[in-house]
Order: sequence, then structure tokens, then C-alpha cells
Amino acid sequence: MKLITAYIQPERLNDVKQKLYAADVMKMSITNALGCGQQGGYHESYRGVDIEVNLIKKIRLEIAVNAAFVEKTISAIVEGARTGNIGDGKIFVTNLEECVRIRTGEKGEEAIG
Amino acid sequence: MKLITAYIQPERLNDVKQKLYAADVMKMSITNALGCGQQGGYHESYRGVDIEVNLIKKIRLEIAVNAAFVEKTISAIVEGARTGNIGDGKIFVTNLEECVRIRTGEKGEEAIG
Amino acid sequence: MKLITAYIQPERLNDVKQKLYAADVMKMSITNALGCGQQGGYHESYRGVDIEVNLIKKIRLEIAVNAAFVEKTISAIVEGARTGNIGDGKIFVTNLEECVRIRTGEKGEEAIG
Amino acid sequence: MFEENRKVGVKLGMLALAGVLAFGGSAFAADEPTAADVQTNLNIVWTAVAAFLVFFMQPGFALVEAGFTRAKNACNIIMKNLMDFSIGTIAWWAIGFGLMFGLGSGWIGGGSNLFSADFSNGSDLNWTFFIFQCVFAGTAATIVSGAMAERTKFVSYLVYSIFICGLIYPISGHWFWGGLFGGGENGFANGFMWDMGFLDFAGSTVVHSCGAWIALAGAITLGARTGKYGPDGKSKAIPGHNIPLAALGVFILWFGWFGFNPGSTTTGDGAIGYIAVTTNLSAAAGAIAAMLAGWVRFGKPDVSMSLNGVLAGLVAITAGCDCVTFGGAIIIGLVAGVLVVVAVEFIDKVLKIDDPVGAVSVHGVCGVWGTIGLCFFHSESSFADLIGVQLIGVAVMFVWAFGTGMILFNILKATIGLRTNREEELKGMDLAEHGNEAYSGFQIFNNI
Amino acid sequence: MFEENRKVGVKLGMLALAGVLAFGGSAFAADEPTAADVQTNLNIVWTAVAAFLVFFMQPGFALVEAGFTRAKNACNIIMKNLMDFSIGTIAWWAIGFGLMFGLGSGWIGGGSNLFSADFSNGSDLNWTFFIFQCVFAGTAATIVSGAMAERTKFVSYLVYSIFICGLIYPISGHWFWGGLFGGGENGFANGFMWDMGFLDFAGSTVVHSCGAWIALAGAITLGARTGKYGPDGKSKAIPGHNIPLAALGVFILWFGWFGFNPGSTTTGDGAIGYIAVTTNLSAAAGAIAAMLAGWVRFGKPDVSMSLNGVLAGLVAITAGCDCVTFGGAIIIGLVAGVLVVVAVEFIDKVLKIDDPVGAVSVHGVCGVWGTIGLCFFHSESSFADLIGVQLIGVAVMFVWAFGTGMILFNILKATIGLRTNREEELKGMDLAEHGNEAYSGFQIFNNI
Amino acid sequence: MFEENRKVGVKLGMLALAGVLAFGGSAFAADEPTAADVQTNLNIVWTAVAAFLVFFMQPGFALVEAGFTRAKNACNIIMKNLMDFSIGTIAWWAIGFGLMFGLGSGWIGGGSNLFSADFSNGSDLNWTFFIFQCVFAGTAATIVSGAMAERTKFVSYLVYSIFICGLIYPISGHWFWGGLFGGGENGFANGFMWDMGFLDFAGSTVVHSCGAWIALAGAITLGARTGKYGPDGKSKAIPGHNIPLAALGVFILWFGWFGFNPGSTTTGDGAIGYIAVTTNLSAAAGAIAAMLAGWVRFGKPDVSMSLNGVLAGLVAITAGCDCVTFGGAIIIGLVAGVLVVVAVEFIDKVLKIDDPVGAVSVHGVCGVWGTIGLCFFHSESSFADLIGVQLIGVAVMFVWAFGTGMILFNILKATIGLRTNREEELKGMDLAEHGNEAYSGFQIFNNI
Ligand SMILES: Nc1ncnc2c1ncn2[C@@H]1O[C@H](COP(=O)(O)OP(=O)(O)O)[C@@H](O)[C@H]1O
Ligand SMILES: Nc1ncnc2c1ncn2[C@@H]1O[C@H](COP(=O)(O)OP(=O)(O)O)[C@@H](O)[C@H]1O
Ligand SMILES: Nc1ncnc2c1ncn2[C@@H]1O[C@H](COP(=O)(O)OP(=O)(O)O)[C@@H](O)[C@H]1O
Repeated sequence: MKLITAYIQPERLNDVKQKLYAADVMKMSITNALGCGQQGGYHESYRGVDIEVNLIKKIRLEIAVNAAFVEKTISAIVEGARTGNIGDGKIFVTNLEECVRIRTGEKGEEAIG
Repeated sequence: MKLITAYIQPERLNDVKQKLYAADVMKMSITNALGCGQQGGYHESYRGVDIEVNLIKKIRLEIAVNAAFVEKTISAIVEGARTGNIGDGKIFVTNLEECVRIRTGEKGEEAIG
Repeated sequence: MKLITAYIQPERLNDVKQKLYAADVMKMSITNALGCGQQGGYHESYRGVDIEVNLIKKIRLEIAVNAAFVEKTISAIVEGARTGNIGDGKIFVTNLEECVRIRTGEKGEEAIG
Repeated sequence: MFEENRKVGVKLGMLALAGVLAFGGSAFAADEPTAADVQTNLNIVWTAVAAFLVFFMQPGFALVEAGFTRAKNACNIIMKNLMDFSIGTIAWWAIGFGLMFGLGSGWIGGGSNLFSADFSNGSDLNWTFFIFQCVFAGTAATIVSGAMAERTKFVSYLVYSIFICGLIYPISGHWFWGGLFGGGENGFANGFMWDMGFLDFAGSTVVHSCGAWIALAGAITLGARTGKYGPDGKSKAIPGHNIPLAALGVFILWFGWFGFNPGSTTTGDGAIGYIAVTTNLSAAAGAIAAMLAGWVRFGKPDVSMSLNGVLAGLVAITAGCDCVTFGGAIIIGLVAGVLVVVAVEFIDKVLKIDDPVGAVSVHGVCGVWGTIGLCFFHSESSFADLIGVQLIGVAVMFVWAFGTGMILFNILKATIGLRTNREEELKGMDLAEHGNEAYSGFQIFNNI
Repeated sequence: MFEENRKVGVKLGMLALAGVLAFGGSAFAADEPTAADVQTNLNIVWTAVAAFLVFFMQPGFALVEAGFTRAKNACNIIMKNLMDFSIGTIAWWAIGFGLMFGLGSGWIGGGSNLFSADFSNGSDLNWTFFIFQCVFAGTAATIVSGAMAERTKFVSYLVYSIFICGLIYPISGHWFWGGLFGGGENGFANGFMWDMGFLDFAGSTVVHSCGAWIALAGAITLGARTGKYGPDGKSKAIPGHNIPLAALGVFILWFGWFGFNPGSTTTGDGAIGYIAVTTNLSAAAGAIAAMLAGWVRFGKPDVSMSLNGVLAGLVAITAGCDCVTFGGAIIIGLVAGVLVVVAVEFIDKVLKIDDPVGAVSVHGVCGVWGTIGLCFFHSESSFADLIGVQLIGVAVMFVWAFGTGMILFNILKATIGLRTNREEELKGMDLAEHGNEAYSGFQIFNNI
Repeated sequence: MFEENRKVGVKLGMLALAGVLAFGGSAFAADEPTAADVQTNLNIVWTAVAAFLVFFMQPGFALVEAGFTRAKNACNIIMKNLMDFSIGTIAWWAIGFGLMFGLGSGWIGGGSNLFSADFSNGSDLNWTFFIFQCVFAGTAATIVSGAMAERTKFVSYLVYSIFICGLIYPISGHWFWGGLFGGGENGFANGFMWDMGFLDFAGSTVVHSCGAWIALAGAITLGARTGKYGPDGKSKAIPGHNIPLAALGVFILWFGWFGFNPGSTTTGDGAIGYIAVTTNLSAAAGAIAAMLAGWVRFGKPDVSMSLNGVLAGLVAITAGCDCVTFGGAIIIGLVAGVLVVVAVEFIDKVLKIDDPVGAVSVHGVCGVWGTIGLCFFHSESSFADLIGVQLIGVAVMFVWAFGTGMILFNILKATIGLRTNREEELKGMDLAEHGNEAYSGFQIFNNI
């Protein structure tokens, strides 16, 4: 099992969700995040003072999947999130050793979905 | 050392904390999250237009523990969070390779607690 | 590749960022978090009723780095975040198996930076 | 009907004769107005403006109550404030006004003015007096929502609103203020407390305590919010979600009170200034005293307590705003400010009654204090002459309002139910009752 | 110029003679004032206070519109409200007032009062009348921003503001209300609708429908917000980000309306009270009806709909507030409350016109209803006598306002462009147009 | 005391005779009132209403200051605004009013009216004049909190509040306005600036600059907020946390200013309308000019600057609102709008003085401009005749207010300390000083 963490542009969330559903990935968790990367950030100003905002609003996705789904999930996210512009985001994959469904106590693979 | 990530219903947080304390797990970090899973989501409406909210408010717990504590921690979370209803949440366990206490620079096992 | 997760005091964020930049770590993602640890928490009161706030505002950093950068990153965070007081925070390191740059589809090491 | 009124040119051309011609049903001929006619018009304008200021207290209450409670219930509390005034207005028009100011014994008004519809062929001050009294009734009504916040079934609250403005408030109102609208002179009964010479110029007892004792009944009948008291019975804090909004509400109430107290003269003359001064001094003193009391008691100057202190001072001065000295007004405010802090803690920690916004302490306890306190500082009469009747009035109101409140809420509890279920309460009333969110998109921790 | 006015001592010393001496250019000598003089002054004070209340409706609109839209556009909508009034004020002074109340044919005013600068040597009521009419024009102007929210280029909106207060509103205003300012008596033309006897006491049609039909033209020309309608054309909800703020806005509007309707008498007399009562009854009825209608229709009492219900009742009673019975006022409000719910759904789901705050339903649909509805409940005239002219007036306003609106917005679209680009819309107008954030530091999900 | 006032029936029955009978201590017999009596009453009603509007400016200031600063300090700034008015009210009653309007030399008032307690047996307009002047003092006081926001020790701020309303404002106030309350006629001294013929109708200098120069002294003594200036001394932006709330504050101030300026006539007559027009035109012009200036300067129309522009226009017109032409009012507003943008940048980037809300630029710089600007557009006198005295007055106020401010704040700094420590500042004043949170449950980034 793998734990996939992705950072995407907020406005891409709906598309990403659609693609994930299409790929039979129905479960995920998301959080608000601020990202700092190649994307220079933009300039905001307040009362005449310039603010170099280099923490840009992003959305963080966390998805636990079984090995078989890793590729499908990654490509679904890429399809949904890619605009070709700097700032599109990143996907990180780590190894998931255990998964528990709180409701039933099921463990492992069957707990994921 | 393991890193335990759990998604639970917001209103269960206090119970989960009690159970964790009871299990001698005193340290944790939490964030707000939105979850999407089996729990169908609910229907909200605004000015007569229906909104199918399938991103449900959840709370994300992140707890780093030593090997010996993994089981106790998982069962504490399950006890505190289980209602038996869909949406109770999930627990994910990944391997934690290193842990550093910023204040002291301590590393590894003794930095966890 | 490693995924470094750190919890720091909110007011240290700017210093940590400076140190990371100095260490050539330009990319990171941050989220708001509440932390519960040794730091006793503080007492707030509302309308005469005492509130023992043991969930303290923290900032969570997530940084994916190549092996070579792990030490530099950790020490940069420590330098920027340490005040010597309880509550300075923690750094967690997990193994990062894969990394994808959504924009280009690049994978692995070159996708990190 | 008043078309002529609007033609400015005419007025300019004929020196306000148009204005004069335009008089609804007023008593004098359409030629040159007399100074007395103009004074009547001035009284009308002043009373109308005051009524509008009192109306504006509605959002004041809504913001205070919303700000002192949780984000997940903000829409619900606002709907309750909106609806108790809206339903109350109709009930007041249909029954309330007639019961309070109509013909009848000293015990119950009514008759002549029932269904104020035909009242629309009244004249001059009548209509203005009607709207002025309507917003007063609305004030009494809206006090209750605060004490019952975050757990009351919406539909039951709607039912309650009919009764407060249609029955409970006007009946006691008649006892105390029946004499206002002509009273004896026009062959109406005055109401027995009025005849006993009970002093309550703008309603510390008649309006504020009335609402507060009903609120107390509601809070008791409902029980505390889930999570308010630990298993050990220890009180837990449930912080309000928007203090700046609550503070704005308090300032709006302070502003509106300048209509509430000085407006109760329903006369445009120097008394307005006098009453505005006493009202303002007492409010200021209340804020300071509550801040200091909180500081001493809790070690820090608590914001929500200081805000309550303003309201405490305002409620307390309401009864005697016309008759106490300026120095007296300050003392009344200072005492009220301390009282509200003590009362909030006592009700919360000792009586263990859950009143999220402190409505009972502010409007009830300080209402009583103001009604009695005026005896100490009356600029003309002595304490001994006044205290007796004042105590009777306070008692009468408590028995009536708390009693009818308990009956009403227990009937509701037994029938449609007064309280939402636990799940809905945890989820929040906004989603549960209205399917809406107050702050869509904002990330809010909702674990208490 | 009015220095003398301020010296209180003099007044005290000489029984308000100072006050009298101080009269700007009023008609009588500086000796003892007559009762008629004082009535004129009373009319001035009342009209001025009413004008201030109407001005206060500006933040009311700003909050409703900001609260019912998304956080990422809150600064932008507020700037639009601020600027349409500011620019409108100058345009009104420069051209508008002259066009609406100046000399001229029944079709176009103007001439004499153009560039109201020299108007500054007018007298008494004149100036007060000027400011009173100015805030009315500002009301018509600000209605539009709501329907065009979250997607209109800031600069184009600024241009629009000049035209509404400088041309569109005053020209039709002259047709309907030209007679107000002296009219015939002073040898001005009255405006043809006025001469036909069209009844619209405070402006259901003249002010509210005028703004609403222009708003409709704007919403149509702009098209819907990105994401408002799915590929299947199904309407999607875009929840407002701050309902408590919107609710405060509605209460402020209710409060301001007590200046809008009763103030339209521009006379200090009993009529004020009558109109305040009808206005308040209709608003309350509107809130209740909209809540119930929403409840029946959507299964839950929708907060934003109930808030719209208040406005619906207020807009509807505006035309007949002076001439309908109290019972009639309630029915007008009830119908308006139902109408607004139906209209919002119809415009959104059937016509698929994206009006984020329901401005067209509230000010347009209910404005029409109120203008026609008064025929049923007029306390003196019969339905048959009135309906004809009322229908004509309603039609005239629609053709004029919607027509000129379509022309104006399409010219803007063809030239500087009316709508922001998709990226800016997704990013939010606050950052895109102003480089500001409304709630800096707050974590807000911005994915819809 | 005023019991009779309230009995409506009597009034109806006896044509407002009750109203007349009810006169506090007014000069004429209890029979038919004369027109002059009624005019006095009208003056009272108008002045009272204006005073209430000016009071309402308090929440206006509170919201602007809270909205333009960070969420972690919102409770604290609100408490300061609440307390400076509350403490100021008591100080004003105890000392201030007497010093400003009592007997005495042209340099210091006092004596007769000290401890206005006995003042409670004054009459008519007196009381209204007292409350009107009280809210003016409160306005001067509350200006300061903005410039000192986010870093001033709460307790020191409380001490400051006593001095501004008790000493600093009333002493200079006496020099400029001592003549208002009777002055010469009643054997009081007028104050030397008054005798020199200094023109400041409603207080650009007397109220606004007074507060602003004290604010400047405070901001300098405190030093900048941690993080406001980088190591290189480069100014950093610290965005306000709630622009919609700040905007509401500005609209409330605009609304309240209709009491501040027209109310300063303390007379119910046509002048009110004239002053309302100039005030409104200048505010509108200020908003437009500030928006454009910001646009040119920063490339985008900055929201907070445009909001400051409204206040700039209002402050600037305050001195000449009664005597400049309408065209002049617009120009005064336009210049003020540009000035405020320039001043904010200059003070922030060149002088490196940290004034979080721009209080010094708005109330100080534009106050000076308005006081001098009226010389250009006075409808009766020539520039040459006026400019001399105006410049002297401006200078006198700067020396007095800035000087006493520096002394006061440096004494506080040396004794109880003026500034919170760094930890508390980073943590936020709400938690540090009050143990409260403004937005409990909301997720807010608090790293700047
Ligand atoms: N090494 C990293 N560690 C953590 N987050 C990262 C890292 N690199 C990128 N991100 C996240 O991805 C977002 C997009 O990255 P960015 O470099 O701006 O665009 P791109 O990857 O297209 O060059 C960043 O804002 C940040 O949230
Ligand atoms: N595979 C997953 N990856 C990430 N988060 C998940 C996953 N499955 C569940 N979750 C989280 O757990 C929450 C509860 O899951 P859900 O399927 O609704 O309930 P249950 O697990 O009881 O069937 C979801 O809202 C989501 O936040
Ligand atoms: N075992 C842990 N698991 C998850 N988060 C932790 C853990 N230990 C500490 N933290 C995070 O680090 C923060 C600081 O830890 P704390 O124990 O208070 O300080 P210190 O590490 O200096 O003793 C906590 O508030 C929490 O957010």
C-alpha cells in the first residue's frame, strides 16, 4: 500500500476529483496549504507597500491506495492538475505499512477502499 | 519509530485525546481536513440550489511513536473515534526513519516523547 | 529521497524560511496545525471560565529533498526554529519513494527541486 | 393620502402650509398652524426617530448573540432574531397593542384597539406611538434568543415569538404602562402598577426583566448545551466565535438606547438631553466597572464581560434615567457593571444554568437593580417613599414572566419539543436546521 | 455663514432667537419666528434626518452583496459600492439633479439647475431636498453592483456609475417625480407620468425597479459566473461567504428604509408614523412569507431567502406605504415574500441569468408588485381607477431602464470590456483588480 | 421628573400642552407655547439626534482600526476604543466640560461648571449641549488608538484616556470654542483663538488635528511594530485582517459625520441641509481622489487607501462645511484624497513612523488642509483676510497637542511602561492582555 501526497492549484481540485473518480479512486483527504516553489509568487500591495507573496495557496491531497492503484492515481492527478504552468504542483509517494478502518477495525488492503 | 496519521470525525477529537492520554501518548499534532469517502456526504442547499457536499469536515491527527506504542496508539484512536457509522475514519501507519527535537537536537527514540 | 515534516512555532516561520533558502532549499509546503506536547499549553479564559488550551498553534512544514540535502535541511530548520523553549517543535523524516512534477511529468530526483 | 406632503415647492411657496395642510387627522383647521400644533409635530418627529433607533437595537442583539456563540450556529441565531421581531410585529399589531393599551379592567387591556387594522384611521401621534411601542415589544422578545442559543429547535422558537409579543409582554405591559396611552383621561384603565405609582421610565422591569425572566425559564427548561458542563459538573468555556461582531452589536445597542430612554419622553423638549446624559454616564460606568471586576476576579480584563458591562449599565439606568442625578447615574452604572460579572459567574458556576450570552444577568439582574437603585438617587423623592412599590413591581414581573415562561416552554417541550437532538447540536444548527453555512469556505475547527 | 447658529448661549439668553436669526435665506424677518416658520424648520430637520438614514442604506447594500458572494471578491464588491455612491454623488450634483428637477419639457428636465454649484445660494429646504434626492439616486445606483458581482471589470463599473446617476435615473425620475420640487406651482414641468397621476410614494418603480432593470441588463450582458452552470446547464450553488455580515446589511437596510419611506413626506407630521407602521408590517410579513415559501419549496428555512424576504417586503410597500391600510401592507409583504423566492429560482434555474444576490427579484419583481399591489388596498381610491396608470408606469420604467441599460453595457462590452478574464475570476477580483485580500491570514478554501 | 412627558393621551387631548408643560427648566410659563419656545425645542431635538450620530462614530473608529490591523489584536483594539470613550465620558463629566466651557481666563476655563454633577440642574439645551460636546471629546480621544495599535500596553492606554478627555482636549478646546457656550454674552471668556476669529466650524483642527497630533506623539514614542521595518529599514506591509469590517466602519463614520458637521449648528434650520451637502460632496470627492492617486502610484486601486480617502474628505471639509461653496467642497475633498495617499506613504516610508491605520495622515494632515483650504473657497471672505489666523490656529494646536502628547507618553513610558514586550506582541495582544481570542475556532495564519 502506498500513501500518495499531492500539492495542486486550488482551482484544479474539481477536475482532479473527477479524474480520480474516473480512475475508481473514491476516497481521499484534502487540506489547505501554502506552497513555496519555483513559481515566483506574486506581488500584492497594501497601503502602498509591496508584499512579495511567496507562499501561494495550494491544496494538499492525501490518498492511500493499494499498489495496483498507484500509477492510475498518479496519472489521474497529473491529468486533472496539469496546466503546464509553473506552480502546477508535486506528487509524493511514500510506503504505507498499515491501514485501519476505524469503523470496522479492518486492516490492510481491504481497509483502504 | 512509526508515524501514525489518522482521520477522524471532528466531534470525536476530545474522546480520542482522552484515550491517547490514557495510553500515555501525550504528544500529537492535528490539522483540519476535508474528507471524501464512502460516507456519501450530505446535502446542503443555498438559495434553493442543492449542494452535494462530498468533502466532509474531518480532523487529521499525526502522531510519531516508538515501535512499542504503535498498537496502543492505534487502539486508543479506534476506541475514541469509533461510532460504528460510515465516516468514522482511517488510520495510516508509515515508517519514521528519523525524529529530531528542535529544542535540544536530540534524535531518534528519545526525541519522540 | 526523503520527506521531511516539521512542526515549528508560527512566529519562527520567517527565520526558518531564511535558513532554508540559505541552505538552497527553495521549495516547501506549509499548513496550519495545532500541537499538543510537553509544552503545557496556556490558560485562556472566557467569561470567567478558565480554558486549558493544550492545542497550541503550530506550523507544519513538508519538504521533499534528495538524500544529499537531508542533513542541511534538518539543521536549517533547527537553526531557524530553536529558541530553547519547550514547544520549539519536532522534525520527522520518512522515506520518499517517488516524486512527480505535475507540470512536466518528470519523476524522481530531478522532480524534487 | 399624504400625497400633498411631498410637494416641496408648495412648502417653499407657502411657508410650510403644505406641511400643515397635510396633517393626517389632526385637530386644527388647515390655516396657519399654532405653536402648539407644531410642538405636536415635533413630538411626532422625535418619537418616530427614537422608534427607529430602538428598532436598530434588533441587529445589535443579533450580533451580540451571534458573536458570543459558535460559528456553526451563527445563521440559526440570526434567523431567530429576525423571526422573533417579524412574527412579533404581526402579533403586536393583531393582539398585543390592543391588550396593552386598549380599553379594559386594570388587569387585562384589550377590546377597542384589538386588530389595530382599523386603528389605521387613528391620527397623529397615535401611529407613531404604535410603532414606538411595537419596537419595545420586539426588544423584550429578542432578549430570550440569547439565553436559549445553540440548542433550541427553530420551530419551537417561532411559536414562542407569537406568545411573547401577543400575550405575555402586553398583559404585564398594561399593568405597568397602560396609563401611558391616555390612561385615565381617556377613560381607559391605567393598569394597577401604574396606579400604585411604580417608577420605570423606559422599562428596566417592564421590558428588560420581562424578557430576561422568560429567558431564564427557557434556559432552565432546555438544559445546558452539550459539553458545557463536564461529567464532574465543572463548567467549561465555549468561546464566542466573533468578538468584533459582538462588540459592534454592543455599540449598536448603546446607540439605539439613545432612542430607548430619551425617546420614552415621546416629547421634543429639554428632557431628552438630560436623559441622554444619564444614559451615557451609566453605560460608560458599567463598562469600566465590569472590566475592573473581571480584572480583579480573573486576572485579566475580559472583553466579553466588559461588553456585557455596557449593557448592564444601560439596562440599569433605563428605569431611572429621567429622575436620578448625574452622579447617581454613574453609581447605578458602576454597581451594574460589578453585578453583571458576579451574576454571570453565579448563574454559570453555581446555579449551573447555561446562558451563553448572559442575558439573564444583564437584563434580569441589572433590570432589578436599576428599578430599585433609582430609589437611592431620585432627585425629588426619598428612598422610603419609593422602595415599597418598586419592590412589589419587581416581584410582580418576576412571578408573571418567569411563570408564564415556564408554562409556555414546558408545553412546547411536551408537544413539538424544545431542543434539537444531540447529533444536530454537534453538527451545528446552521446545517441541521437550515442547511446553510455562516462562513462558507472558511476553515473553522468545530470540535467543541 | 452660519457661525451665529452655533452660539448656544445666545439661544439660551434669547429664547432661540439666535436659532431664528440664523436662518439661511428663509423668508421671514429676524424677529420672533411664526409657527409656520418653525414648521418649515421642522420639515427640514426631519427630511435631513431621513436623508441620513437613506444614506446609511449604502453600507447595507455593500454588506448584503459582500456577504452573499465569495470571500475572494469581498474587497471588490465593497469598492464598487463605495465608488458608485461617490461618483454618483458628483454626477448627481453636476447633472442629475438639474435633469430631474430643473426647468424643461415634460420629457427632459435640466437648464436652470444644471451644475448645482450656483444652487448653493438656494435656501432652506432646497439644500435638504437636494441631499435627500442625492441619496435616493445613490440607492438606485448601488442596486446594480449586486447582480453584476464577482465578474465585472472594475473600471467599466466606474463608468457605469456616472451614467446611472447623471442620466438614466434622473431622466426617468423627472417623468415620475419632476412635480415634487415645486412642479407646476413654480412653472416647472411636472413630468408626464406625474401628470397622469401615477402613484409611487417613495419609489418602488422610480428608484428600485429602475436600478433592478439596469441590473438585469448588466447580468444578461455579462453572462454567468464561471462555474455557476454545469456543462449540462444545471445551476450550481455558489454560497455566500459571510451570512452574519449579510444579515447585518439587511437590518441596516430595514433601518434606513424608515428614512426612505416616511422621509418621503419631507414633512414633519403624523404621516410619518403611519408610513413607518405600514413599512414595518410589510417588511415583517415579507420575512415570514419568504421563510415559509423556502421551507415548503426546499424543505428547510433558508437564511438568505428569508433575508431577501425582508427586502422584498420593503421594496413592495415603498410605492403604497402612504395610502394602503395596515392590513393591506401585511398582504403586500406576504405576497412579496413568496414572489421573491419564486423569482430567484425562476431567474436562476429557468432563465439561467446569474444574479448572485437576487437584486432583480427583490427590487425589480417586488417593485412591480408593490406598484400594482397598492391598487388593491388603497384606502381611498378603487382598483379600477388606479390600475391603468400604474401598469403604464411600470412598463415605461422597464422599457427605459432595461433599454438604456442594455445599450450602456453593450457599449462598455464592445469598448473597454465589461468582464474580467477567466484567470482573474478564478483567482478572485480582490487580488486581480486591487492586489488586496479581504481576510488576510484567514484560511479559506477557494476552490469554487 | 419628566413623568408627565410620557402620557400621550394628554398630549392628544390637549394639543401637545403636555409636551409644553413638561419643559424642564425652560423660561416661559406653562400655558400655550410660543413659536420661539418650539424652535428651542426643535434645536434640542436636532442637537440630540446629531449627538447620537456622533456617538455612533465610536464603533466606526473601532471597526476601521480592528479591520486594518491583525486578527490577533482585534479584541485589544476594540477594548481600547470602548474604554477610551467610557473613561473619557466620566473624565469629561468630572473635569473636561468645566475646563472647556466654564468660567475663567482666555487661557484656562473651569470653575463654575466643574463636576458637572450640579450641572444636572441646568435646563433645556444645556444638557443636550453637554452630551453633544461629550461625544466630540470622545472622537478626539479614539483617534489615537489607531496610530498606537498592536503594541501599546492596555493599562497605559487607559491612563492616557483620562488625560485626553479630562485635560488636553478641553483646554485647547476652550481656546478655540470657549465662546460657543454663551461666551461673552454670559460673561464667560471666549478663548483667545475664538476672539481672533479662527474659523473651524466643526473641528478639523479643534477635534481631529488635536487627536492626530497626540496620536503622532504616541506612535513616535512607541516605535514601530515588530517586523514593520526590515533590518535594512525597508517598510514591510502588515495587511489588515478584515477589510469588509473596516469598510463598514468607514460608512458608519460617514453616516455619523452627518451629525458631526450639520449638528454643529445646534440649530434646527436650513443650514443643516447646506452643510450636509458640502460634507457629502467632499467625502465622495475624497474617495475618488484617493482611489485614483493610489491607482497612479501603486498601479492598482487600493481598497484601504480609498476608504482612508473618504475619511480624508470628511476631516478636511469639517472646518469649512458651513462656509465654502459646493464646488469648493468638492475641491477640498479631491485635494484631501490625494494628500492622504501621499502622507501615508511619506510617514511610513520616509519618516518611518508606524501608523497602522493612517490616523495621522487622515486626521492630522487633512485636518490642517481643511482648516487652511477653507480660505480659498469661503463664500464671503477673502483668502487674505482669513489665512493668517487660520495658520496661527493650526500651529497653536500642533504645539499644544503634540507637545502635551510627547510629555504624557514619555512619562507613561518611564513609569508603567508604554509598550508590551516582544513575546506578547508576537503572540498577539488578545491572548497576552485579555486571554481572549477574537475569532475562536477560525484557522488563521499568525506568522507575521
Ligand atoms: N520539494 C518540495 N517539497 C515540498 N513541497 C513542494 C516541493 N516542491 C514543490 N512543492 C509544492 O508544489 C508547489 C508547486 O511547485 P513549483 O515549484 O511552484 O511548481 P513546479 O513544480 O511546476 O515547478 C509548491 O508551491 C509547493 O507547494
Ligand atoms: N483511501 C483513503 N485515502 C485518504 N483518506 C481516506 C481514505 N479512505 C478514507 N479516508 C478518510 O477517512 C474518512 C472516512 O472514510 P469513509 O470511507 O467515509 O468512512 P469509512 O472508512 O468508515 O467507510 C474520509 O472522509 C477520508 O477523510
Ligand atoms: N510525537 C509527536 N507526534 C506528533 N507531533 C509531535 C510529537 N511530539 C511533538 N510534536 C509536535 O511538536 C510540538 C512541540 O512539541 P513539545 O513537546 O511541546 O516541545 P518539545 O519537543 O520542545 O518538548 C507539539 O506541539 C506538536 O505539534
